Amino acid sequence: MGRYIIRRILYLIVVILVVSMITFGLMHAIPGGPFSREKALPEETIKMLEERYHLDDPLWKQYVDYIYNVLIPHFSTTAPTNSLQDDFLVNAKIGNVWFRWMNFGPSFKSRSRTVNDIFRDNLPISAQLGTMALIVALVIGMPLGILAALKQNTPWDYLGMGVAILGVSVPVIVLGPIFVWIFGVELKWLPPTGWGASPPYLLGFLPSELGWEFFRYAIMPSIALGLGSSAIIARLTRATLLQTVREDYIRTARAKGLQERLIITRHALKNSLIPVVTIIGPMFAALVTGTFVTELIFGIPGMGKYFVTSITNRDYPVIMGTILLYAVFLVIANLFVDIIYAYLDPRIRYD
Amino acid sequence: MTNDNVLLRVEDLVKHFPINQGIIIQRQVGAVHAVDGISFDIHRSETLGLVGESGCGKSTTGRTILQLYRPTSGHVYFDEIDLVNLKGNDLRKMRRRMQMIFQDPYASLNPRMTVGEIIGEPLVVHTISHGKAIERRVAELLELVGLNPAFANRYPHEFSGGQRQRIGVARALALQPDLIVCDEPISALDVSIQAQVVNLLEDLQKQFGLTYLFIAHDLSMVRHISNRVAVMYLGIIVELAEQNELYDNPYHPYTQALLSAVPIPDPSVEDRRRRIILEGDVPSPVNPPSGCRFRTRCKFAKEICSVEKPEWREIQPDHFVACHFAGELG
Amino acid sequence: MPEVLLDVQDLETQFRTSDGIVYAVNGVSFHLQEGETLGIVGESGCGKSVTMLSLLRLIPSPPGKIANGKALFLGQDLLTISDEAVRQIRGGQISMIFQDPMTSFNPVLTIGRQVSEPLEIHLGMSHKEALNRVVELLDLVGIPNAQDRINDYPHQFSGGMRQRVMIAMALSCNPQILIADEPTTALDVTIQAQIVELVKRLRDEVGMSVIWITHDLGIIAGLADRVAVMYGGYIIEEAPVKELYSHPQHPYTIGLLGSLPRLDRKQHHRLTSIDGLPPVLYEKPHYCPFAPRCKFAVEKCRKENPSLEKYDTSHYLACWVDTETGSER
Amino acid sequence: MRSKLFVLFALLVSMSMVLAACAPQPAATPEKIVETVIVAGTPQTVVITPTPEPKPEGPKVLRMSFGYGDVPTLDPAVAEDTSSIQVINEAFIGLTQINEVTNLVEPGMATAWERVTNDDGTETITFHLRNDVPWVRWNGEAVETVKTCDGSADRMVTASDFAYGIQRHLTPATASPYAYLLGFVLKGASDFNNGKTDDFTTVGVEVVDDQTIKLTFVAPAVYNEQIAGLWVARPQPRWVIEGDCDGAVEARGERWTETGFFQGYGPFIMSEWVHDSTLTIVKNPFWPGTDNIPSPKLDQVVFHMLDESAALAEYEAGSLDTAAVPGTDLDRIKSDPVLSKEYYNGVNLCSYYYGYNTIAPIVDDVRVRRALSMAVDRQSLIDNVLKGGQTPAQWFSRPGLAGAPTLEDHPDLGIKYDPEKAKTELQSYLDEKGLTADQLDLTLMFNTSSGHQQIAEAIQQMWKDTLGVNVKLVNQEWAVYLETVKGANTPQIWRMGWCPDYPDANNYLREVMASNGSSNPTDAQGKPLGGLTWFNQQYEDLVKQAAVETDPQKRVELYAQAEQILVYDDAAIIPIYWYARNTVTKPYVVRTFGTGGQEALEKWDILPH
Repeated sequence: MGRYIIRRILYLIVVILVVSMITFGLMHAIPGGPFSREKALPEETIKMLEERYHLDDPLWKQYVDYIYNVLIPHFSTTAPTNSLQDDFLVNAKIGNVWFRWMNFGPSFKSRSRTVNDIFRDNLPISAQLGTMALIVALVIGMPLGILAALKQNTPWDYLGMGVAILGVSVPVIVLGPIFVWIFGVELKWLPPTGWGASPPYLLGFLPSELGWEFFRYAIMPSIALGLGSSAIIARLTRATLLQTVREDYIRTARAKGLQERLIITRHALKNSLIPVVTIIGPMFAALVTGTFVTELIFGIPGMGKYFVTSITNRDYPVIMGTILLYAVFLVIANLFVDIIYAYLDPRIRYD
Repeated sequence: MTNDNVLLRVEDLVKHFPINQGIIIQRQVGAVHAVDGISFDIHRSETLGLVGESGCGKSTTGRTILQLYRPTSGHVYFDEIDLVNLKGNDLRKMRRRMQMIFQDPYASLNPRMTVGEIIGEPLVVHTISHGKAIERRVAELLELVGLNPAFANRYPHEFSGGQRQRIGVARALALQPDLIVCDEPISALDVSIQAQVVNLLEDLQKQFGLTYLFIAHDLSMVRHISNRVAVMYLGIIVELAEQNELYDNPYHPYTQALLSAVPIPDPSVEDRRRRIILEGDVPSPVNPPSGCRFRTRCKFAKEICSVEKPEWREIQPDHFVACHFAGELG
Repeated sequence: MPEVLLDVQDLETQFRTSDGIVYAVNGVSFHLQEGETLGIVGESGCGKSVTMLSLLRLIPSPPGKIANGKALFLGQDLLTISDEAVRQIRGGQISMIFQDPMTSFNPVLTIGRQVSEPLEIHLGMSHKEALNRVVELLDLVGIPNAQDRINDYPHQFSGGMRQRVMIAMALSCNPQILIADEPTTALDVTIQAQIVELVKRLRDEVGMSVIWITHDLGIIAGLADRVAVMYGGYIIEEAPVKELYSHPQHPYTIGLLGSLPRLDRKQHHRLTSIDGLPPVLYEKPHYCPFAPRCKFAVEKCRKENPSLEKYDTSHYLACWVDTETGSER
Repeated sequence: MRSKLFVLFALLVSMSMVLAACAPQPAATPEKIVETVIVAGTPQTVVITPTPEPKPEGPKVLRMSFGYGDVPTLDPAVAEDTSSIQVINEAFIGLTQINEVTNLVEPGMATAWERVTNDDGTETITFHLRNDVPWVRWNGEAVETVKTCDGSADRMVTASDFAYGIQRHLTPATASPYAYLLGFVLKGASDFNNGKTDDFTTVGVEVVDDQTIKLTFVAPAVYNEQIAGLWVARPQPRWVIEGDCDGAVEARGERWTETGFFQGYGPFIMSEWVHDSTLTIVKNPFWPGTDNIPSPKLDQVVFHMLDESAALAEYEAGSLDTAAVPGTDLDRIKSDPVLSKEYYNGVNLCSYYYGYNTIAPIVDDVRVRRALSMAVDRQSLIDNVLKGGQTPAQWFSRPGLAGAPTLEDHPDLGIKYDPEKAKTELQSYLDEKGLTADQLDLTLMFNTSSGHQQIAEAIQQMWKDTLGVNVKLVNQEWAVYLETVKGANTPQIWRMGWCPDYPDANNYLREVMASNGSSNPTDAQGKPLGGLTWFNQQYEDLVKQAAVETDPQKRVELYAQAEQILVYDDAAIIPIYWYARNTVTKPYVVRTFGTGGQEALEKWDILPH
């Protein structure tokens, strides 16, 4: 297993290199640059800006510099400065040497922030929202799917699957404003917008206070965001459970005289979880990063919008940072899935 | 010794599947010794039966002969041409003369192609015929294997297992091959259908002078269809003889055990039979036992069996066996 | 006269499919005596497995449905007693082993967990007691190092070993009836021999009755006391094993035996194949289901369905034709 | 048309006076205050109905929205967007101040200034600064003054701070996107900014003493006073940016605008900036309060960074005190009995227009350009598509800007919807070319957005109905679109909009439309590159002349002539509409409505409610 994890981490580096190269190439290939303005900037100004951000270097050098700044650990004896060009995600003092790693560069758009600032301030919120949404998706989706499967072709099944279809077909962009309107504006039960946690975060990503105040803000967006996923999980759970209960070993369990309850809980559920676990990895990555619309509707200061606005702004470091983040996230999420796999299914062993 | 009558000669054929491991650079840490040095030949218009239990390497042998797997070492002479050294077009030309029928008639037919397309495909690939000529040939082949030529436009799922196997036979016959490797062609079929397919194969052999390598685990059926039979165990052939000779005078203890294990559909016979029950399972082909492969399950095994590889010897005219004590055992 | 353990009468089972109702079992009657081994032979789809699953009410429902019949086990009808009562019998007094020992075990639970379940349910053992018993049982069926292997998962066993485990599990509660549903079909011939020997030995030691379902007439020949041949959801012939093999009367039985090559025979004769395909019955046939493939079929065969009648002492037959003369009976 | 004419300059100029009238009577019964305000010669009646309810006095916190997305910066040296400038305007007062409603120049940090035209044609303005404004910071609990290194005194805002601010802004390494604005007017600024010299003394900035600064401009233009007061020429705390007092004050570099480091001196000071979420400014008690920049009545303003729809929901839920109304909600707001009373429709100094590539086939003929322009029924577009109380645009420079013509003075200036004349013009072209209208191959391009799409489709239909012309619509993503429009492959007709950097017609007619304007780019030799691809010597002369004309009346006439060339004689653009702002404000908020995109929050108040 350890060997497998090491291999996956090395694989991650390959992913980063490939993804960064493709992104870098595409980003510079599309027309329009970070300094395109409605009111065109004078050539001299653009030159100044390009010099500042080293955009006047040859592309290969820009790429190599970028990879050097992001991937290669730096060691220095001087303390980190406040410069935006000198912001590393990892700063550790070992003896009197500073170990510094992952400098994603300054944002072009937010002139006093770096990509790392965005990771530090906004990513935790997206992670919190994504986690809550995933919990919602699982808490709603799995019981619904199990219920529908066990009561196949009964009103329970139709109800569950009806809810699931609704969840898939009503997107956040429709559901969100309805939630805001009903629970935020009309009933005033919950705040229409905002997020109940702000920096600094516990361990860098957890809300420092996990109280009612946090959940008051989190409930609506988590449900709005998680409902679509819960529908997917419900349908998948139903399908796999229905398939599992037709397996030979379920028949064997019945032939042994096992009680129905035991058959479902002990024999069927764990097996039917395996495909569900498979989609949880990419789903979590999508829930954390693909939250642009949810953030917009619920006014959540998360990371999702940077995936969209960085591209319209041609904010190169943010584009690179967000896309690499997504790639890393996806690989790590899938690694976790693999580990859970190995736990759920003894036939799977990695080495 | 050259024999004009030999169509296929296999010499010291070895096929190992490497087992790789490593974090970035994969290095080979072992190999599955699927086929570990076998030699035999097949005469024209003959059926050679190749029997053995699952995992013994009999299917790999068939595929390696057809160069679907490239052998690790050894030679496969087809009409005195060594297939192992052939590449590209030359190999393609030779492949036309060798076809295969697979075990699973469900999995081996592309579900999105019509039966006509499946049977006609080899003709198109090898640019044998075009357009109408293909249609005519497909109809002819369907008729030959006992299917209605009008079925050419149907899809595999519309057929039963036996019919699908007939389609597989028709596809194999399309290029008028000399050799057909039948890889467990009947084991997925119902009892009453098995006989249909076997009879068809026999009829076709008579009609076209086909040569078969018939791979199966069903010893009764192998005995029925084969002229000579080779018994495989863990990557090697342990015994090879003319069918009646092998069944009447098995020399190798494994052959003896195998034959005794086959039930005979006759209670009066069954009552009188003495079974040789082998202990345990077949060892792993990754680490095959030293010396004689069978020694771990052989009740006659002696010191020498673990030390020395038994010689492949002709114990009777045209009866070969690989056992140190063949002929000395009760 | 030995006691009749199981008496099945007029069992009918149907499946609702997208193509219509499939009539899988169409009025099957048989009985099983104490200490007896009954072989049930037939090709895939003939209804032999469905019959066994039906009488233990293991047919998935929907789509399956037991439409008619009785299955009297020690006087109580398995088809009408409560779910709880039939559950108590399953794995206790009547247990089953299945064809594919790979898929019939739960891949994510240990062997110890799975084999101990019947002991806990039917004998009320604690998990620990049950595990001790499991080790004994695995020893009994010839699993080496049983103590170490109870924590292994099914995929860590070879096919033959898995089937031994399956047998250990089936026998754990000393059943009166063991139903073996093609238990050796997926195994190699030498392993098959091991398993057959094992079941024979245990049967004789425990004294249980066995119903052995198979498509292989060879296995049954050396194993069963009595054989029933099924076709199209019916038993079409039933006789003591020697009688059946020496004097088969039904054209299907005759064809089946003729289509088998014999290892102990030299002659290179052509196999007598049965033309056509086994039927899938979308309606309950009002004629002999074998008639379309039968070379003896006469007019009556295509009009009326023969019922299973006494042909000779303890030889029963469902056929209108005398195969020796070729004339209507 | 005329009957429908809106009274454009109907603005609440002297809200502060109104406040003065009602502030002393917090518990008064509802009262109607009628104030007549005269702006640019237009009388307008303003009615305010405060409904005060007694409530224990707490801190007065105003909550409003900035729109979605983080505030890009609070650094005057690099700011370029309205939200950044809004905060900067409250924290750093310029030498001069532009009234948020009238857009007239008022005193800022300079109480008085003198303009002198030099012999070389340049102009020097001597500004006399206040001496009573200390630098302040938020210490986490309260606003405190910033002390000098020895701690003995407050750091006061001085002329040197202004000089430093200008220098930092112009320094090439700062890479300010707006440095060119100073470069355009301030003597020597362009060369310094372009790195031709690194000697700041060559720039027309001279610190005479702590309270006096002299700025020298390239020419005596009217807008010199405006630009001198803009965010491009504001002080920045050098000691925070670069460090001071022998390291006792740590250098924060570009991060000096973050929470905890930020310093300012205006009526409000930033106390907390939660990126992408909220930005809070608090009252600076040390701001002395002047006639036009009073000491704030609000204690705190919280800006939420919310999408317009989300902000409106918060407003309706009572969590925001004012919010913009998105177009999709206008009908609902207007028909709601409560919200309609809180609704306000006013001026926003922006223009929406279509430009022509005047050398592209077909539209290279002025008759076609004029015909298409006259065929646009602007009022119908506003009534049926926009629905936000916008004004049909007859020309480009939005009335309300200094120097811009007004509809009152120039009712017939420019171009209007005239289907008959449009048909005649086009027919003349078609006859000459021997073509029919449906043979004309025309393309209109806009940047991808549903709003632009709707407008383009409506105008496409108008062209079809009136002229029988089929115009293809094409859209592109914003940054790609900018390249396309301003490059060699400029489409025949393209969309653009403009809001002022500083409220003067020069910022429109010269900086956008004249040769090498932002919509009419040229290369270094003056050869047109794209956009309008248009050059008219007479137009160039007019806008240059107007820039230095000091007589306001004459100046307007010059711009009027230039507009006539731009939109009618040469018809290089199709002016479409002048923007409006749509806002809802809670009845307990006393406020003014800025027209140039900025609010003077120091003039606002919250009544007990």
